[in-house]
Amino acid sequence: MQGQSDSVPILAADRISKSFGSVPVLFSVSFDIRGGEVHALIGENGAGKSTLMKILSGIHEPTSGSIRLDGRNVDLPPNGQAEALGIVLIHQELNLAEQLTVEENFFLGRELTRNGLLDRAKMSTSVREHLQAIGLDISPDDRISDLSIAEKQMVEIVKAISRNARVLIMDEPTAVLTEAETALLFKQIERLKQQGVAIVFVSHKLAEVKAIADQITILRDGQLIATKPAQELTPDAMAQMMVGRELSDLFPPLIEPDIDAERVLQVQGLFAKGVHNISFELRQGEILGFAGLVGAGRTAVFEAICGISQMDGGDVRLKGQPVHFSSVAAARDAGMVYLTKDRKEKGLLLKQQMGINLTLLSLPKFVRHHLLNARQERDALERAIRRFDIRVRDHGVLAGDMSGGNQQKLLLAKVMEADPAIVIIDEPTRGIDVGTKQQIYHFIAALATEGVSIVLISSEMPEMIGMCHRVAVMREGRITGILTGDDINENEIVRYAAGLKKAGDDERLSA
Amino acid sequence: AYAQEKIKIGVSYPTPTHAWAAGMNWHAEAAAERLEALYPDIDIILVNSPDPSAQASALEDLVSVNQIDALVILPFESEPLTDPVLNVKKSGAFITVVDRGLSQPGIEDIYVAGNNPELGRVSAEYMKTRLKSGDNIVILRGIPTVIDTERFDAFMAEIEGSGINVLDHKHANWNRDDGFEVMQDFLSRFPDIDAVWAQDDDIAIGVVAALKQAGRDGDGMFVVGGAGMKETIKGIMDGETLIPIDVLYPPAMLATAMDVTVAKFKSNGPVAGRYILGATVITKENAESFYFPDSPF
Amino acid sequence: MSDSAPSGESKTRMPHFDIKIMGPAIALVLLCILGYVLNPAFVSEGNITNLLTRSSFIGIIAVGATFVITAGGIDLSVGSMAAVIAGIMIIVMNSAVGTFGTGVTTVLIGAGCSVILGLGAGWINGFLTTKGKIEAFIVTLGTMGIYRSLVTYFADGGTLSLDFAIRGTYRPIYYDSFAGLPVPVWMFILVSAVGWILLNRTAFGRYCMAIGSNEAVAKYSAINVDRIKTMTYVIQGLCVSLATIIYVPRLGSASSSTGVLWELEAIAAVIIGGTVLKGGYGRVGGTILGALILTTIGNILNFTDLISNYLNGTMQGLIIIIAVWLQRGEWGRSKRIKKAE
Amino acid sequence: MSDSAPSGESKTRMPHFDIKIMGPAIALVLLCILGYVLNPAFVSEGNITNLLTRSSFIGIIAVGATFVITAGGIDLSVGSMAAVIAGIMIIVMNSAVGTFGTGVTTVLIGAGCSVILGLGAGWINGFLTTKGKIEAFIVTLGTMGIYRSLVTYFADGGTLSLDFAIRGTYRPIYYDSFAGLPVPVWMFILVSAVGWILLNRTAFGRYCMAIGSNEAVAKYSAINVDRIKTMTYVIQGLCVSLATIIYVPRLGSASSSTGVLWELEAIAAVIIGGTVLKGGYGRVGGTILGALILTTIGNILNFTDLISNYLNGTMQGLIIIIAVWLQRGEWGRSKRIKKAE
Ligand SMILES: Nc1ncnc2c1ncn2[C@@H]1O[C@H](COP(=O)(O)OP(=O)(O)OP(=O)(O)O)[C@@H](O)[C@H]1O
Ligand SMILES: Nc1ncnc2c1ncn2[C@@H]1O[C@H](COP(=O)(O)OP(=O)(O)OP(=O)(O)O)[C@@H](O)[C@H]1O
Ligand SMILES: [Mg+2]
Ligand SMILES: [Mg+2]
Repeated sequence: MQGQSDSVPILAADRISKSFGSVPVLFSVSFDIRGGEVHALIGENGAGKSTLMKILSGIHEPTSGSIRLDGRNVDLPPNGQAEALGIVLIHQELNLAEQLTVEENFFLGRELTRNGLLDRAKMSTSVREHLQAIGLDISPDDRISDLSIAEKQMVEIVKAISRNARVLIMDEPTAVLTEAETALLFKQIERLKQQGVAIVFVSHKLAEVKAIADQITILRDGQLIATKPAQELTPDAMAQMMVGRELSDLFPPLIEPDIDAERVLQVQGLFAKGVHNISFELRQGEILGFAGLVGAGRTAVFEAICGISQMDGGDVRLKGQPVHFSSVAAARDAGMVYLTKDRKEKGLLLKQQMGINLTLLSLPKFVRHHLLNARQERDALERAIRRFDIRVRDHGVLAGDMSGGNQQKLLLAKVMEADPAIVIIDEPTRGIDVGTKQQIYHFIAALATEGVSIVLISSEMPEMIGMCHRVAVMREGRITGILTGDDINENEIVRYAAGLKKAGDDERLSA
Repeated sequence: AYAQEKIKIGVSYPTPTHAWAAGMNWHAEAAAERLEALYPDIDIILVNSPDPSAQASALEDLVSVNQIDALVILPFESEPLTDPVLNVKKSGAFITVVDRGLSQPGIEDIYVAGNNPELGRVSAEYMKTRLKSGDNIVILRGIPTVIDTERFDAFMAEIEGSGINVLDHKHANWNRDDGFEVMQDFLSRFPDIDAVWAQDDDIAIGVVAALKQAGRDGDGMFVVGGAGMKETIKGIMDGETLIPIDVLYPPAMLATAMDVTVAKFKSNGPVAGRYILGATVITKENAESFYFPDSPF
Repeated sequence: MSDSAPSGESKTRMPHFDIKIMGPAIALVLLCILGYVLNPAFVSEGNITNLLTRSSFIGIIAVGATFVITAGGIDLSVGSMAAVIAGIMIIVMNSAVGTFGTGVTTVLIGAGCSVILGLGAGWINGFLTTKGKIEAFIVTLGTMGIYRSLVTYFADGGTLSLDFAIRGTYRPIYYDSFAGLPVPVWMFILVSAVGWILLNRTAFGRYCMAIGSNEAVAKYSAINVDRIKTMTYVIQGLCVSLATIIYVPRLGSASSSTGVLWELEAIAAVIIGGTVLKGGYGRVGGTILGALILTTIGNILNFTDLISNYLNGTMQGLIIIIAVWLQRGEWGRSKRIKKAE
Repeated sequence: MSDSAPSGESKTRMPHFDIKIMGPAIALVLLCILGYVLNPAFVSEGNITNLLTRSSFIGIIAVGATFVITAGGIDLSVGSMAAVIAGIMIIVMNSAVGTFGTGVTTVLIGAGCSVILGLGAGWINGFLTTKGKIEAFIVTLGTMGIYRSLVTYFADGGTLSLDFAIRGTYRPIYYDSFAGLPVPVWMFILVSAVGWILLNRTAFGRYCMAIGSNEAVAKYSAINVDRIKTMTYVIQGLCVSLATIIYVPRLGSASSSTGVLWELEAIAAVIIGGTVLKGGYGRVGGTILGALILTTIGNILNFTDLISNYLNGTMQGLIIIIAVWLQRGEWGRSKRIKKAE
């Protein structure tokens, strides 16, 4: 397959530039995609990766430059019609109609019909086959709104794969996936590669990139930095080329919280939808990890505690005082906030500007004499942009038009604006570039040192291991174990998460 | 571009939303044309309004923009327009009120009206001549407004003590479709109906259609409408038995009022007072003289 | 415009979904029982036939509205459109009598004219909404006013009446029955069936839902959003013209009061039937039940003199609210829902 | 319900945004020029005053509607609500005359009663929508019917009239001027100013926009969605009651035809003003202009007898559509937008 790389590229971008209004985003970028090759595109948040991919699939028109398909200059048709030419894009923003079913989304725009009517049996069978082929337990009749983000992403992937593309462009397909699902995806990518499909792979997970890519192109601030064979680059080298400087350790040194530190949050026997008998404690200044497979119920636990969903039973104490938050506002006022993992549906108002999103959760803070203090809000925005290194060229940009990683930073900033004493962060580094990840990790560690207690829910194993003082592992709605110290390693976590080991197995664990 | 020397007469009335009002509008437009042709220095401005508050607005506009010398008004409703008409009066205009009297006496210089209670009473009187004690009738009323209530109350007062049973009364909103549907339901509900008071010729058309559909238009069943629609009058002339009579509520009353108002400016004698037009019963004998084939009503 | 329904649905899907399917049917059955209790004549064959026939107008129009609303639009002009189409049909047929006589030809000319007008009027609404990029609410509010005033103008403020000579030929379309059901009911059944297939069994129906659910997704799926949206208005126009074709022979007339408030009734039927006002989820079957529910409420109120006539509107309003509340199946479930959230 | 506007806006934001702000103002200026050309008396002081005063009713109601629509709701009941509040106010004041005389006390009792009723009626709409989880469209269609029939009932099918004894005391509220402007205009200015501040400068307004944009995000952002939504209906009710307080002295009466179609006018004013019908983006300033535009159209049509009265509706419809089209600023820009997308 390596041999094919010197053939004519299927799709090539030639000195593409792009501006939104007067804001330039890409500067004369060239990019080739060959059959049977995985070409990875990496770069910092806002570097222009998604924009370039959208141009290559006809969604955006380039401001200047040309696109060649099989060596000939083409004007790609807009609105996903490039699929007819064999170019299929998996959007970074999930591109599924929520109220429709999996099957309906799967075949949207290219329904199978017989005598003018939908051939539902055939479509349903086809969807089921495709889902099973990749090993997914999703029914074609499930409504998208009922699926988890990871499931939605898998549906997108399977949908794209099923389209018999010549060029398959995947914009951060793995951001919301677990390692197991990523493995499934990679198996498919290998298969497609054998079939001669050209694949573009955008990701911030550099180890993945190293594992799957044949060629790697690096973008920085809309400029093409380099295109190199994957063998020539280590993840460290990639990171360095992306951010343009040497990266020190990804994770900050862990400072153990005071052993006598106050137990700020005590949960005893919590029951809620999807979770059973949850008990744990959180000390001041501690970073407590919550690990587990997708759907293990980690999110559900904290949604119940923070007043987002109903609690069916159990005792929650904040600094020793029993509390029962009936609303998110009550939890926030008590100093506890929750950062959602679903930034599109639950996190940000995509059609509003950054500033409005930033202060929404902590708005009472900005009220003076019953009125909003615009200056204070503006200052907060300036501060957040600096503090979280939000890279936008125009502060008036709508949240939906920001790059994925910058949206995530904005969401983090929004939650921190509430000055929480306890913060639950659910998948905080989804779609974040390494450079920024490092900043976020240092930021979280600094918060903990300042005495903020943190619950970190994450599906990224290194994050758990590198950041947490203790890690609770959940499986099927129950806490199966709480790990400390050297027990926090991949092996242990996976064993608890997969149900191979339970807390009862080892007394020492029930902290 | 406005000629100050002209005598401006504003004519304000509700937007015709049913056939009777359209007939009134037709007569008024015909009168305006006739009067303007007859007297070159008379300028008649016809304005119609969809609701009382729009009519109040129209009055303001007639004064502030057109600077009228006289107003002929058929108020949407009496109460809401009393004050606005009073304001027009204060601007010095001559006031002619048509059909619905204002709720404060003495504002208008001339009052021209039909007679709603009389319409109800005359209809009931006719019912009594055709029916005997123990017979059943149903009533289809108009839109719930003062007019409807006056007609209905007078009808009920007259029918009282005659032994005729009023089975039920529902609003059919002076509308053919509603007349049809309400009558369909009355027919399903009451196996024995001897006559229908539909109060209005539009409703009557719907009622007749329902009767024919149910095959209950024989056996001396009859329907009394009202207002004087040309088709109904034509039917009476032709000897139709299902709608044997009609009770006139003259659609030309606005035109009459315009004539009288112009006369105030053009004749020498003093013009003032009240002109109450009767609720004439139209029968086969006199139908001819109420038949205007060109009118939309 | 609460979207509590879909979000509720998304959480506890299976049971809720079932209730949504069954809800309108249950509400209708309860209404019928109420009607029977108030007056047994309610279930007489004649009354049931009347009821079905009456539902046909609103029902046929509401089937069209289901498409418009599912695709995220709204059409306020349907009542006025029906009036002006009826008016023009009558004018055309009256003048065709001279040339083509009083036979079927003239009626066909009238019907053809109605269909062309309906398609045209629908297309205008669609074009202004999609290409003119004006909110559907404003476009159709505007055309509503325009059509209403045009029919008034054509009728000279009064009533346009069909030539008596042609009525005999045309009457059967409303008054005759076929296999025990009046022709309008057959038309309603036909339109519903076609509508159901179109919405649930064709790509077009899916496109409507996709557009109503998320226009950007639809666009990126290579769906011609503007064309599909325009099509929904054209279908709505066609439905209005079909409803008009069976309306005209009933009383043989059209006036400015024809079809007043039909738009609200049609939209209400659609929403009562479970379609989501903000688009993305439509149910033709529910719409049919919604139309029947609305007609039945009016019918029941004519069957009793327990309450003052003046309070008919109050009863109607209360029953609509209660019917929808019942069919949402939220009673006794508020707790569960809260938990699910 | 096209959301072309916001999506268009998001693409070529800066210039488009400006046009959206300026659009309604430009449309209004063009209308005024048209009025002046048709009849120079249009710009007479008397007429301008009339125009402003008339806009006050719909304007005040539309300010309330801006909140409801911004938060993703809709209220169809405002016209009927105004009628029933006016009716009850009159009944209350008439019976208060006996005890409290014909002075200011009685008027204040009437006004207080109006405010309480407005708040209550709004709360009912809000409660049924949020806690009852019934679509706002259905809830307010229901209450619309209920209120309309209640006023008919109270008036016994006729008209409720304010005691003439009290009219003298109350009249000035509508007919008197203060610093050159009639009292209703001052009320309109006050309501608009408060509304503008509330929507643009308080947390509440921000919450309305957030809820209209995405209820789930709002909920996760510690916003009490149900409470804020209910509040928008309560504000709408309050606005209706204020409009009623200045409406009653104008005509001194209430009947079943009071306030008919005000709901459509109010919603139209809001949408013409640039608020998005599906929620998430609201503009009180635009709403005020929208109300002025609607009133001016009616006013202009009273100024000319160039066209048949029957065609007023046609003109009105055309002007509304054209005005919105002009203010969308889409003319000649269709190409640019396409590219930007
Ligand atoms: N429609 C748009 N309008 C205005 N600006 C836009 C639009 N789309 C993207 N941008 C801007 O273009 C820049 C590049 O965005 P892009 O999404 O391509 O970044 P990215 O490399 O994919 O980043 P990430 O890794 O965070 O996804 C960002 O600054 C973004 O705000
Ligand atoms: N198997 C399930 N069936 C139904 N609902 C579920 C199931 N699993 C989770 N949920 C619901 O989905 C929501 C989110 O679940 P949850 O995602 O808690 O797990 P998680 O461990 O946080 O998963 P992820 O790794 O995706 O973040 C909760 O409201 C929960 O009630
Ligand atoms: Mg991206
Ligand atoms: Mg989770």
